[in-house]
Amino acid sequence: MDWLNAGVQGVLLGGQYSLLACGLSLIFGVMRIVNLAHGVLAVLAAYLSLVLVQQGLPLWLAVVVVVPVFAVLGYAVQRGLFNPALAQVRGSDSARQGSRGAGELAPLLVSFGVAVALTSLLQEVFSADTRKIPTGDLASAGVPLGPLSVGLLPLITLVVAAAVIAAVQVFLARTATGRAMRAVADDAGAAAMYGVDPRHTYAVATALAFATLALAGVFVGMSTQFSPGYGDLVLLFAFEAVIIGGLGSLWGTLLGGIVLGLAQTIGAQIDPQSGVLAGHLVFLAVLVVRPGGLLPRSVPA
Amino acid sequence: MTEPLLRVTGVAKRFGRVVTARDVSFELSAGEALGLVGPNGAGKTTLLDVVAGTLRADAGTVTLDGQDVTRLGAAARADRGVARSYQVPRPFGRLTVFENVLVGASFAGRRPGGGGAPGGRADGAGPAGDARDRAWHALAVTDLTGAANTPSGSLRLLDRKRLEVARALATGPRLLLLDEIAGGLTDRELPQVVGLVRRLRDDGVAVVWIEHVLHALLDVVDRLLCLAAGEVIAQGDPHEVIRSPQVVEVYLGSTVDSVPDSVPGEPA
Amino acid sequence: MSVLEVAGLEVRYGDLLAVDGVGLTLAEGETLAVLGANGAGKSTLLAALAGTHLPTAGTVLLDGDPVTRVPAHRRVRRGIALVPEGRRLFPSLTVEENLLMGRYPRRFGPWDLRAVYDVFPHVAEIRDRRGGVLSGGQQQAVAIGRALLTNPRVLLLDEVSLGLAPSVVTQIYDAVRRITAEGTTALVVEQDLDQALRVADRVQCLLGGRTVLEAPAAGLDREAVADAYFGIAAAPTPAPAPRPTEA
Amino acid sequence: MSAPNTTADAAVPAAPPATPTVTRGGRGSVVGGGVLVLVVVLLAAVVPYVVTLGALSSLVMLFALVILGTTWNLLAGYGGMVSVGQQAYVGVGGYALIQLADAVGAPPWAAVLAAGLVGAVLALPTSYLVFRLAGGYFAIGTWVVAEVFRLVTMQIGGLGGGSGLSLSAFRGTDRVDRVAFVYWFALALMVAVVLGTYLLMRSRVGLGLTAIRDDRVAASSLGVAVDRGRRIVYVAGSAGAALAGALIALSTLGVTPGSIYSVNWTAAMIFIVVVGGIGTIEGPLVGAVLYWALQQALAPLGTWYLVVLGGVAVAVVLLAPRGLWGLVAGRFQIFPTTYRVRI
Repeated sequence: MDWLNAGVQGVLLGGQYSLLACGLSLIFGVMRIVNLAHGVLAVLAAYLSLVLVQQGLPLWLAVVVVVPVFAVLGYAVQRGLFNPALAQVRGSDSARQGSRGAGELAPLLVSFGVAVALTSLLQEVFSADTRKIPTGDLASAGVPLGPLSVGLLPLITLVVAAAVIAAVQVFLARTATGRAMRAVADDAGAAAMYGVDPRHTYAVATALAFATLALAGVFVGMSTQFSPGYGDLVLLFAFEAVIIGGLGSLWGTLLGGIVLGLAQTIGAQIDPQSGVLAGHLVFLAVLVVRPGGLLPRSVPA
Repeated sequence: MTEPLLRVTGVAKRFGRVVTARDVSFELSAGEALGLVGPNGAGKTTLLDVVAGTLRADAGTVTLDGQDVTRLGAAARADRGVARSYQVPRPFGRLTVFENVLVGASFAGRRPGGGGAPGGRADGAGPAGDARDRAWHALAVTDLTGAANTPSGSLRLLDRKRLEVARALATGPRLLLLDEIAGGLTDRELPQVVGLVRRLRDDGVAVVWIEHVLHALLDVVDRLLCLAAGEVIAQGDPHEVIRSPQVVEVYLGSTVDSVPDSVPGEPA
Repeated sequence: MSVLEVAGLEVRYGDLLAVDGVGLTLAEGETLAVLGANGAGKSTLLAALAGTHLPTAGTVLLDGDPVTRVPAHRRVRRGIALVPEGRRLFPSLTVEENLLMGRYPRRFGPWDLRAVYDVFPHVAEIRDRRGGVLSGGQQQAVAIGRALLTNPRVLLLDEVSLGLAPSVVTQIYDAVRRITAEGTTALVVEQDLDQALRVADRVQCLLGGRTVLEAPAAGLDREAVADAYFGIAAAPTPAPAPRPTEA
Repeated sequence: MSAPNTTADAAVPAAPPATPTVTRGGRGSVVGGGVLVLVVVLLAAVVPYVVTLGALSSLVMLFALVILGTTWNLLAGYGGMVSVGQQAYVGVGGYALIQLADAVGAPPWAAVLAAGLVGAVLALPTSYLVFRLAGGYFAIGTWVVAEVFRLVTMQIGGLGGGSGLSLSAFRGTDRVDRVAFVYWFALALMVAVVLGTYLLMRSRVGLGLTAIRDDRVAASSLGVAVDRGRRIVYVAGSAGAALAGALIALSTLGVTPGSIYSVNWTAAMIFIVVVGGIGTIEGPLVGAVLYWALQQALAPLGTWYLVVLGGVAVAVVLLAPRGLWGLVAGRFQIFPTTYRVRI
């Protein structure tokens, strides 16, 4: 019974991780940037919604405000920071001129600088105390499922995660902009020949990623005690979900999140102190046994 | 009968559905120069990569001095005397010209059977003197001594191409693989490169040279091998190969009635 | 008025002068073949025309308007479409999605999906396959179709025959002939002299980045082309201009 | 066939008979090196007698930061590997020191050196795991490994769980003697690490590493064993981080898993290297001094120095990617690793 419960909780927890991982996967898939600020940005979104809720806004309205704000932020971050960093990568590729620069490391270093600065800033503004977004009854509400009681909030999170991933997938597959995004990911130069402005397309992708990230951040804030430093864990969990699932596959990311959630809850069932560690170990095991992830993309990029 | 220096047997390589080498075989002895021609996409550079060890063939074998090196990587083959230049020069942009060549002189040829002398010691003293001598000699042969202290990232094209060759030479190669070292050079620069390759061959180095500048190639090579779509379509005497109907067809199209019959620049 | 007018074009890669003062004109409905061996500067010329690599000197006029420095993604919206060397399909997109990328610049006209499938019937059969798993000939057909869907004023074709079996080349050029016969203005860069001559009205031959031969396609002296092409004659027939000193 | 050497070869015209003198460094590096020696002498012989014990302890932190920056630069600047998980080895070093000094009873100096060795020993198998990841994924992958190190440390009995360990080897030692010992030892260790890095980069191995950094493929076709080179760098860099971790534990007299395994150590390394100048030996020195000074100056304001440093690092990457050293000194080298030929 406990094991069954752990399994169900793991799957539900996986919903949160997949939602968190979706944006990380998207940004990497389109422009090969690993955004190390991903976690702290989710925490920022949680703080923003917390502030709005404390100002008296209903939670749903806070989400309606925070998500578009993050989309705009994502567009700006891409144009202002990541695109210039990417230009350095290209520069180091083509010219091979000898400026001792960061070269291909530039986007990584830039995002890391943002991550550390933002984490410390949050700490100064909100202190290191843990917070939680008040949700009234929602946090404790449960749905009976056979012999078990399943938390309503985790269930909603899982459903939202699946819906967001499906929506992003449809957007990528069916719309002209989504097609352009995949084209840019394949070959930015060739995409430009067909009227796609890579810099703008990258920014749209980041805007989308930031929007999903903000949504994920709000769900984290509702279900977990978070603090500025919690962004580090968020980043690691999101990253592990992406790698376990397989690079470049959003459905893989959903699966990866669930596997990670299962590993953590089942690990915690074995030893209450070892949940997170068990997740890390499963991740490392996947790395050793199946470096391509569980659902690797069929066509290599 | 002695074993040829290089023996390539039945090499095949494909990328996804694209076949870039299909059952390619040839041999090469010391002091022999082989020209490699064919239209774009014929698989010439792939073949060079397979011989150099930067790519692993799907099938077939590569032997050096009768020793099977098919499964060895590029560094190990460099140790055994294989050196190559890249079509698009790949200098170590943040090192000077001399340092670039010193890399070649310091690392390759350290195993038994390798061509060069031991390169130096891994101590604070840096590469030993004989590595420096070899590096300097390679610069001298390629006429680059004047640019020794120039950062290689700021070299002009001819010098970058020379540097490719110098770096390869500094390894003390027995087999030199050259990928389009003449393309893009001016009419005045071309003879210098041609002269260099000929000297090397005369010194006993085996050379495989991919080149589109045909008259440069025909000045030097002893044999010509023409690839098309990954297959050897002609091999042998350079002037016969270049006039053979198959070669003319892949270059100019199927039904050309006139063939260039004046090919100047007979090798000495 | 010419659709495309190029004067004094000079393109460099670093310090390599790849195109050295080339000029050309292309009248409405005309097809020009640019010939030359590898390294002659053909692909670089096309890159400069398509805006993927900007020239250091010279002008490119499209319908009389200068587009010399317009970046590629805006140039295709003005009506210059390139079928690049190596096709450069998007490997993770399906064939139909690759074609639909041609509609991204939002230039609508006679060329739509149906028209492309009419010219390349076999492409319709593989519309759901990914770009990364096609044969060379299939890729080439999709690449041409993708460019046609931009309904270009000028279609630039780079080395269509590259790496294809002779029979496939013939099929592709049959299609190109149909396309140009319908009035599409085209510039064809080609190594395969025969195929180029099947579609071209005029021929321009490059060697070392310079024009060494210009002639109508009809009644062309093949020996002259071959000489110019290989540059085998020690000194190319037209005396080369003194080379600008390179710093 | 041997390589054509200095033998007079008729086919090779104009080949000079002998290699001209190759020099490494010039007057600039002699002067710069002299200044550095003077600084070290001052730090060793004068500073301890004129500043407070508190200042000496904070200088120990500076020396640890120099070690951290120098060794991370080895990874990223020469090996092209951005690890965000070097805190794994900082933590291992800290815990190893306390275990070796207290449980085994080794003298503190030996325990520090042995802690570095422990870091190297753990780094070797870890490299086989993390080398499966490339670029950005290598970065987070190393971070996960660091988390595993931290969590496992907390699980091992006898390591104090979440509250860590404190060092008791100095119990009974006079505070002045202890601080003075730690100070001089840290100074010596820093000098040794910087000099060792310099000698490594000056050697044939260093030349190969620089070649790998610029072009991996070309390096391997010239006989440079790329994988082995990267592994050497990873192990050496991790040993350095462990040494620094041991010093930190020695100076603060204890470790907690939360602080000694904190990602902020790696943040410090990254800022030091990026702001100072990546891929140079001088850059991390400049960066460490700047980091330390900012930390000292802004310490009363909490973690604002990290906000400032994060912003500065982003600006440096985008606007002056060669860092402060590159900006100020150009091609000048105090530690000459380059070769100049006297023609």
